Amino acid sequence: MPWDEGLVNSLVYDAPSPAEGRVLPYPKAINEALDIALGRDERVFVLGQGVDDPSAMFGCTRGLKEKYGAERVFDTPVAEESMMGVSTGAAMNGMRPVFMHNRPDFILLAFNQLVNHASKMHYMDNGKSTVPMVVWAAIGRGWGSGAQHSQAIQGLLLGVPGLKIVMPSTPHDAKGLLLSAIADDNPVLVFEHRWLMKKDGVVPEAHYAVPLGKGIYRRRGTHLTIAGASHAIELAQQAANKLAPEGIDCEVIDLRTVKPLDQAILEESLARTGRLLVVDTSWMMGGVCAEIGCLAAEKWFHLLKGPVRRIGLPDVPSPAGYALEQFYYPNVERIGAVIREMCR
Amino acid sequence: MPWDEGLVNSLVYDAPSPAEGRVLPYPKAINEALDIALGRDERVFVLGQGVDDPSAMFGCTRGLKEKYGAERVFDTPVAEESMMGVSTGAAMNGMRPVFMHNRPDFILLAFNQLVNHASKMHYMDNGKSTVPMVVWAAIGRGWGSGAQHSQAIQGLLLGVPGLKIVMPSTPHDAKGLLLSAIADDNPVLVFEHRWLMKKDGVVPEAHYAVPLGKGIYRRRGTHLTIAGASHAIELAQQAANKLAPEGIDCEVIDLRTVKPLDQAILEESLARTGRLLVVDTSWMMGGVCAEIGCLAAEKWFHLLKGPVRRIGLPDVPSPAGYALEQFYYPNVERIGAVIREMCR
Amino acid sequence: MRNYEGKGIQGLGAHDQAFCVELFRRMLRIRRVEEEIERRYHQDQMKTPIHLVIGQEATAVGCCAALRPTDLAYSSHRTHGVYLAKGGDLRAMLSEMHCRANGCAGSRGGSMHLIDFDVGMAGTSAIVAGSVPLATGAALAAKMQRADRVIAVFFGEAATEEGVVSECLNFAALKKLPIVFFCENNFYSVQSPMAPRQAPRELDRWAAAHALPSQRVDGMNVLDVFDAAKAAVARARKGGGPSFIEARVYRYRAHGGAGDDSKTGYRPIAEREAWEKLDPVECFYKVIAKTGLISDPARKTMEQEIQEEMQEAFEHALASADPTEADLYRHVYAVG
Amino acid sequence: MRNYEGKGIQGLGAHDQAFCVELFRRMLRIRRVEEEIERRYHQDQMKTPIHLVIGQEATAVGCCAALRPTDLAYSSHRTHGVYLAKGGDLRAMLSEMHCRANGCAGSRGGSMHLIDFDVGMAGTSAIVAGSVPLATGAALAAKMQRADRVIAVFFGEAATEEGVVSECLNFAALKKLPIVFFCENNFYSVQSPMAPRQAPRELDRWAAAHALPSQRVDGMNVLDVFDAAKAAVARARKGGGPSFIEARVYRYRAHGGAGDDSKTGYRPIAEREAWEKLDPVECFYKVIAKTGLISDPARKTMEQEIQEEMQEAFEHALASADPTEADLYRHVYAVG
Ligand SMILES: Cc1ncc(C[n+]2csc(CCOP(=O)(O)OP(=O)(O)O)c2C)c(N)n1
Ligand SMILES: Cc1ncc(C[n+]2csc(CCOP(=O)(O)OP(=O)(O)O)c2C)c(N)n1
Ligand SMILES: [Mg+2]
Ligand SMILES: [Mg+2]
Repeated sequence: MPWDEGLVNSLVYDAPSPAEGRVLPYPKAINEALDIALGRDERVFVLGQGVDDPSAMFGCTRGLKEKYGAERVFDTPVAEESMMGVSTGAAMNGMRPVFMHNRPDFILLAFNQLVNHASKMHYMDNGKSTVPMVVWAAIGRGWGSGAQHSQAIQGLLLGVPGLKIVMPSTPHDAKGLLLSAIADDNPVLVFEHRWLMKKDGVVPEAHYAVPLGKGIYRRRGTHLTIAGASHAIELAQQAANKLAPEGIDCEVIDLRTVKPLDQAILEESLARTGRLLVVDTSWMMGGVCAEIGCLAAEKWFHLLKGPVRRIGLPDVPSPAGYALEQFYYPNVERIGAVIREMCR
Repeated sequence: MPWDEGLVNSLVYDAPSPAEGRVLPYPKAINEALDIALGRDERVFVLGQGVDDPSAMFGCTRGLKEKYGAERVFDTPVAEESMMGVSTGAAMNGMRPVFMHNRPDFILLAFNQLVNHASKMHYMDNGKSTVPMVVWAAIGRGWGSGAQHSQAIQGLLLGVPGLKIVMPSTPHDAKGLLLSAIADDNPVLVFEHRWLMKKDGVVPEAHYAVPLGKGIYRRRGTHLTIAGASHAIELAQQAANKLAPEGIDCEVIDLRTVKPLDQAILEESLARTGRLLVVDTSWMMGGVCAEIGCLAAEKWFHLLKGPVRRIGLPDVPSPAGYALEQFYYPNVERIGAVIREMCR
Repeated sequence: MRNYEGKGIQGLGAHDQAFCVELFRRMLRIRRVEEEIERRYHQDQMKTPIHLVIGQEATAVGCCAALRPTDLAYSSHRTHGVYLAKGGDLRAMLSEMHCRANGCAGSRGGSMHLIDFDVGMAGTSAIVAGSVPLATGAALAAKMQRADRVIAVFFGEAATEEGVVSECLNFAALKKLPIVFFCENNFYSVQSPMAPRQAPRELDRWAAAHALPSQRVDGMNVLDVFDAAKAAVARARKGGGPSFIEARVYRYRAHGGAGDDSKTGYRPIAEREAWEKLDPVECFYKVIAKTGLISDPARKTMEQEIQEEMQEAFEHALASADPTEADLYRHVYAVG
Repeated sequence: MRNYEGKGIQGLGAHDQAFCVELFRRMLRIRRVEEEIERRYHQDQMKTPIHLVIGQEATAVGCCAALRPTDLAYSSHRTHGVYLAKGGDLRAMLSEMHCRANGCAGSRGGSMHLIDFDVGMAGTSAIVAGSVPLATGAALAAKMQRADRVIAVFFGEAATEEGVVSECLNFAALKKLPIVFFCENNFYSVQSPMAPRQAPRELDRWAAAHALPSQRVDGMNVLDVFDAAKAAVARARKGGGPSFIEARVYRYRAHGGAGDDSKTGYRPIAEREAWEKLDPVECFYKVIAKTGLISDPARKTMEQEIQEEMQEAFEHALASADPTEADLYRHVYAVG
């Protein structure tokens, strides 16, 4: 499916500065992280539907089976719930699985093993077992994927204790965060976004780790703080750049992990700007946007100069058709309009 | 398991005023609602593990199989995912299933059918099919139920478009809301709380409907708005009553349904009090507390006189042991302490 | 692999001759529609994923021919064939695939969610095995309503890897539901062959172990499929409960999108070529042509009619209006 | 129902005599611990749900006797028997059940989450079938690590209604994992008999249809259980892959809590009484007593030892400290 052609390529991204690495496509950065992790630690293995097929999970797993063998990089039955449990059980017994999914929608089949088991085994048995497991999926969008193939489910999982949730926005972070996720002793969800898969970026060749739970300023500014992650922060950056000539000076925080959440960077920025816009790739209600908006009202109320705003998806299932998608998904224009309102 | 004895009975509830009905135990109110619904509409049927066994789902289903036959009130295999799909498919084809679960934790096995299917069929097929289905479960707590048997999952589902979520707090509402839920043409989740099952209350005998999406004032006041539902609002009322002699005059809003959410009553109350405390029976993070807190920061910012606060569960799995449970769950004292802080 | 010709040519058995020609016409129509979708796909007018059924026409046509319009069919993501075989409106289908407001799902579904309640095309799911419990629930409803309605649910062999199918087989057998579980075993799940997915089990016997009648048929042979489906549907209608049919088939094209992707190496090209020799459309044509039921000129007319209908439907779709922003917010909840 | 005595009394076969006495001792110990838990439960000191295994002692003991301490056992909610049979620490178990900080799960687990990694009691789940994939994953780890480790997972017959078990059987057979799927069929799920839950299928054949060896044994006969488990464990250890064992048993008490609830009517009291005649503990005692392996005085000593150990463990638990508020926040995440 050409979900990306035309739609994704039309987005203009910041040109990467090649000082600290090679310019790599996003999936290749993930591929390098997996390669390094498999090479460094024989406990690591990669499983998932089609991870060894010619499509190689958007290219992310290309060549890994050939290099590390069919026992460490393998295809699975179409059976998400059991495979999530198998990954959890293997992780509890000395292995470090990376369980890859084409789409987060399929993880909904495995919520029992993920939420009722993986997230709490360590707690339930008083710290005796650990579940060093990565669950990876690429959020879909566009080309008619529709209600069952486009969902971003970070909001559903945000409240579940014991999980970590990573959402990279650059090839650099995709590699460094994945390496951190694999090295982490907890179940870590890594949600990529399909539209980022077309992005190139500067990626150091060696092993490096981007820490979980640490946000980063993508842009410094004084009028308004935009916080979010993944593709949403991409759009936010573009909107911020567009508004700069109008004299609106936005600060953009890429949270990189939404759980744990970097509250320090949010507070620091809000102390400067006093205005908060939260952006997310998923539904606004009860998810990442809601949590950060509530935090502001709870912890940083006296820093706020005006209402918090959030931009994500409305309380509507994802439509399939192209025209409807245009109305459904936030874009640079809509983000820009809200920023203007907030700074008026 | 004597999860309720001693623990629950020690709570003192408002004495019911028997003007408008009989005083009934909570499960009997639910039983009446099911009885009336089965009697009025032959499309209604009740299924779930043990609905026809001697325990009769806390007594809620007692006598119904005898009255309406084994075809309309039936036990199921222990197979939550398929039974959720079967209920959905039956609902799409002219039936009105009420699918009952002992505990919400078991609904996590059925998230694929609930979230990927039931919630969106009506949208996906452009309104052609409807899913008039009720999914009922009783939130556990206490007596060592622990991490896999005590979860309140309304926060995980709040963001899912197409669902409704009902959380009664009195026998009166349990009956009236369940009748509304069964009459609704959408998938409606009804989350009871086990600690309410021991409560008595005034329940009119005839059919009546408590509307979905409408909150109610349980207490009028001017200093502070407490909003929540289910057992949390029970605690909040007690805290409010306790603080009244100190001159702290709380308004208590029982939301009754957390999706759709009655924003009008919240705004009305906040316009009066300017202070908001949100209480919930589940994790505070990314759930009902977060959504309402964020709404306040977003829509009612200029009404707020101070920070929003939330009281729910910390970002920790439910422990099993009694001592740990005392630290884990909010109680009247802790709610009272927060109210005092807010009104200082 | 069984040989379609070997069996079919020995005669059409007791099958009505006009019915045989009609089966051929239905398969041919699906084939031509699929080919046209494929031909046009690269124009990017159909902004929807596609899962072509070319090579698998006999299963949908054979099974749906055993159903009445009031019976219901449920399908997986690979839904074009079932939709058309069940009598679904071609125009509404193509409008849906062109994301138009008058699509059969108002452009909210896309190609994986083709429905047409008027003819009993009742539901699909883009989630593997997702429609199996929905169909089982429809069968429960039919039984409770004492309706004279049988349900058939189509799914791929990968769906049997999802535990929910085991659950549904048990429940349907338990309640003796009027349902036919129709498994199209094309040996692949996307680009994954059977070996990394299923232990060497026999799917028909695996199903039978859930206590229901189960049988394997040659899915390239429309009459074999029809006969098996007819028996299963009749049993269901009489209150005899569910059945399972494993039909072995092959898809000629890539899992999704246009064209074949065998050259990427996940399956032998020779394998596809061998299956193409058993082509459900052309082999059946030979059978009915040999027995004199159809002539080359008659086929030509048939082809022409299909072309005309199809081109008109494409044009209609292309000329139709897009949904509006207001449409986006419709039907999140049912009101009433 | 098969008769335990009928088979056993004909001799103990090739089984080592001391081993037979040890099997008896283990069953007796579990029985006595369970009875004591039951006796004390109404004092409300154990603020935890309980799922007694009285009547089902032979399965845990027979199967775990076929395992080494380095092999792993996983269990369901009904975990007391497996925990003790696998060698779990009785004091830590009773502390857990009394919600004490020194419980085997630090009071975070309760009675359904008894673990003791030192002896290979590796995990449980309060979710029906929940530990089956965990155990399958443990078997995958053992295979990948080329460890000489076999996994046994215990679950009730209701777990086979959850599709995930079908998924796990397929995966284990596919990967030839060193695991024994041990199904304790006690014919009830809480207060639900088989009839409303399972179509009339044979569980052992249902499992076999997933392409793995499967067998039914008399779960009231500890030697039958041991023999079947031994063969399955040996096969797994040799790389021969998984097996399924269905052991038919009966629980004498209510699904949860103390006492029997048969009088509520969900099962015939005569049914329980008939099964009690096959009692795994007392019937086996008769067998080994008859063959002279044990005498009444020796049993008395054994009972005494068990009593002493048990009472000391209860006292230890009751004297232990509660967890603190700081404990609540520990181990949400693993650090390091
Ligand atoms: C639960 C789930 N997991 C994975 C997928 C991705 N997926 C889409 S189609 C498909 C192949 C299914 O194969 P099969 O059921 O045999 O049907 P076929 O495509 O061969 O007709 C897969 C794995 C999905 N849609 N749903
Ligand atoms: C997924 C799930 N559904 C329902 C329950 C409630 N439940 C607890 S134990 C039990 C009975 C299970 O029966 P079986 O597996 O046969 O084990 P037994 O209790 O007979 O040993 C049920 C249904 C649960 N714990 N998990
Ligand atoms: Mg297939
Ligand atoms: Mg049982």
